[in-house]
Amino acid sequence: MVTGGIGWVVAVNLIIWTGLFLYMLRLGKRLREMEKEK
Amino acid sequence: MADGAGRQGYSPPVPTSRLVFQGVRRRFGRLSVLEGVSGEAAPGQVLLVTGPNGSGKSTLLRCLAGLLAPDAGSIEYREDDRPLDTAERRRRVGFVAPDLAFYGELTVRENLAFFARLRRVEPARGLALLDRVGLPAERMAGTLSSGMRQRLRWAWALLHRPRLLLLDEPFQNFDAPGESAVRGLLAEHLADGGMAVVANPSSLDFDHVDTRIDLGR
Amino acid sequence: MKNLLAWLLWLWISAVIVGAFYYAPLAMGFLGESSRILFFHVPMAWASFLGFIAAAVWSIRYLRSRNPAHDRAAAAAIELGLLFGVLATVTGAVWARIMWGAYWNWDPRQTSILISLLFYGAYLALRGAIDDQDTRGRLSAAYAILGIVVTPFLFWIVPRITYSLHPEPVINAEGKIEMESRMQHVLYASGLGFAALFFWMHDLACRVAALRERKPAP
Amino acid sequence: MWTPASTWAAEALAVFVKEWRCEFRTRYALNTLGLFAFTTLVVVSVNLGPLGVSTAQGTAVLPVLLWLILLFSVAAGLPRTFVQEEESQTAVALRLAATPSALFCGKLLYSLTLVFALAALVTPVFAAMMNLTVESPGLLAGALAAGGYGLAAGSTLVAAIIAQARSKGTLFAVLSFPVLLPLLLLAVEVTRNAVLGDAAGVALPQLLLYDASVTIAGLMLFPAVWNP
Repeated sequence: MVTGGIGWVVAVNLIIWTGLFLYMLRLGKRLREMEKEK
Repeated sequence: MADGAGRQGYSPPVPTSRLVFQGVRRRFGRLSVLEGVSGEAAPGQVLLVTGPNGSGKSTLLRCLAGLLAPDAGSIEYREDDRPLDTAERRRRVGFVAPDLAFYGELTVRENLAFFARLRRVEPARGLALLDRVGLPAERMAGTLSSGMRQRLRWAWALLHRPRLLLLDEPFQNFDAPGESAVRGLLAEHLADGGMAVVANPSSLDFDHVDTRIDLGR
Repeated sequence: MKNLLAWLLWLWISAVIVGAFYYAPLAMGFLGESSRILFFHVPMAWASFLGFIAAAVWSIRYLRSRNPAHDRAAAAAIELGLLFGVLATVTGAVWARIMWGAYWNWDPRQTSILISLLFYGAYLALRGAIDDQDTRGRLSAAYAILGIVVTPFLFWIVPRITYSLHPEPVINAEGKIEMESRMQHVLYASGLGFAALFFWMHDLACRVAALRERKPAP
Repeated sequence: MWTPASTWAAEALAVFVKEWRCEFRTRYALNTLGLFAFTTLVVVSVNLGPLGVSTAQGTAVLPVLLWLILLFSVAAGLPRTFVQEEESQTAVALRLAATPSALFCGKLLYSLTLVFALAALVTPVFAAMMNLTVESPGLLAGALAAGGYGLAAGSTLVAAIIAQARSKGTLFAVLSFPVLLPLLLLAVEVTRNAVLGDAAGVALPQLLLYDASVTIAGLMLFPAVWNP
């Protein structure tokens, strides 16, 4: 398996996915706080 | 026609029909128009709803008629001890309101004949009501004056002999004969054990008003 | 607990990403590595259908309960359905470019997805054109339910008609090609991952919508 | 409350009769549909007519054009059936008096007669102007009937939906075209088979199934659309 080219693609995908994931986690936390305020 | 007997002795001639509404709330976007309005009406009784313009009188009547779903609160309506759901209530009430319009392309008689078929009432009933309110049967509904249109609304509302009348500013635009005709019809309706909820900006010179709600802020 | 589930999902989809490139072999008939986009294109289309079906369910619940939360849920499900639908169309076009040399060749699946996006785009236009919350909820719910009755016809009729328009045999991208078991593992795992992602995003979207209504979340 | 069938049908019929009586007094829908259909027809045939569309192209293109003319004419003339009720505020009286399912069927019947009248007028003229020879006219009539029915049923329900929204005109096209697209694809195919004289094939049963589905969806959804 050629890892060079594909390796980069996989790495970029993982980074994007982790970024999106962390954003959603943070959004969830902020929403919980705002909901507590109500 | 107003009977002099006191209220206490009055026993309704028909089995219990009753309208009871509690905590009716309705808002349009941010504007809260009705904030928990309650009231009731029993046979032979009139519930008068007063309040300045924009206080929600029309909104309350539209909710009672089933033309508008309240955000919260309950509306219970029973005829001869049988509770009716909103769809049934909607088609059983008699409703008079300024924004009620009819088919301008049809004559007065054709309009009433059409609604008589929908209401499953004999067309003759329509013609009889036209005489009572004094409306020319063959006139195009689009050419009626505002006073005439109000008479047509009354004739239409009474077509199917409703038990409950919901009247939003019922006597507007009337001349003397028009008003006396419909007051007669209303008195008969109440005498037969009918109920009425009347919305009017100011209190009305009514022969008998049993309960009253003031929506004024 | 929710955090644990979230991180589990993170792990799951990361595994799918790695698996898509290393675990699953390239079946014959596929050209080049980049056709691995299949493992993401197909689940996105599934997620889009999931969104539209979920919206119909919430719409039926709204018509019964008249609970604004159900109306918000239906709207959020359709918005996400459109998002995944657009992503599926884009990835589908990229894949078509690889497999058949053209971004758009009226492959039956492409046409069906496109028309369903038109339909649900119209749903959003309808919501935008009604002010009263109760009326908006009622009419949108009716249209979303009509969608579930009408759009399946698209996926049933268009393939038959488009096939007859294309004389030469068209490789049906998903179903017809026998996929090796390992490829199917990755594909279905990815499908599950995207479904979980859909519901998580949907939950967040509903809570945002609820807060915007200045009312506590249901 | 259970409504006996006879009076339910009488109600639907009363709505149907009212629609036509109002229509004859104003001629609004007839004018709109008729004028729209013929202007589109002329525009189309002027562009294609002189070119003398060869029969090969003809069978592919002309059925599509015919159905597009019908679709756009329907989109122009049909929404009025509910939009007019809301705008002239006669809908309030109708909501209080009519049974929703009977009202829907009355309006559907009216839309049906409009669409059939339109198809009956436009198709012969279209065929003549485009010198289109139809091998099996019976199948063409079937395509127009089944396709026309679907156009009427889908449009009636969507008209009821947009009547209570803003920007009704544009909204009707945006909402109804995706609904009517599968129907058009089928109707065009059956029409093409009719022109070529082939068998109806699977398209006709699918078309009828589509009509049935839209009608059932309409009957079930209309009460929720019509009443608050």
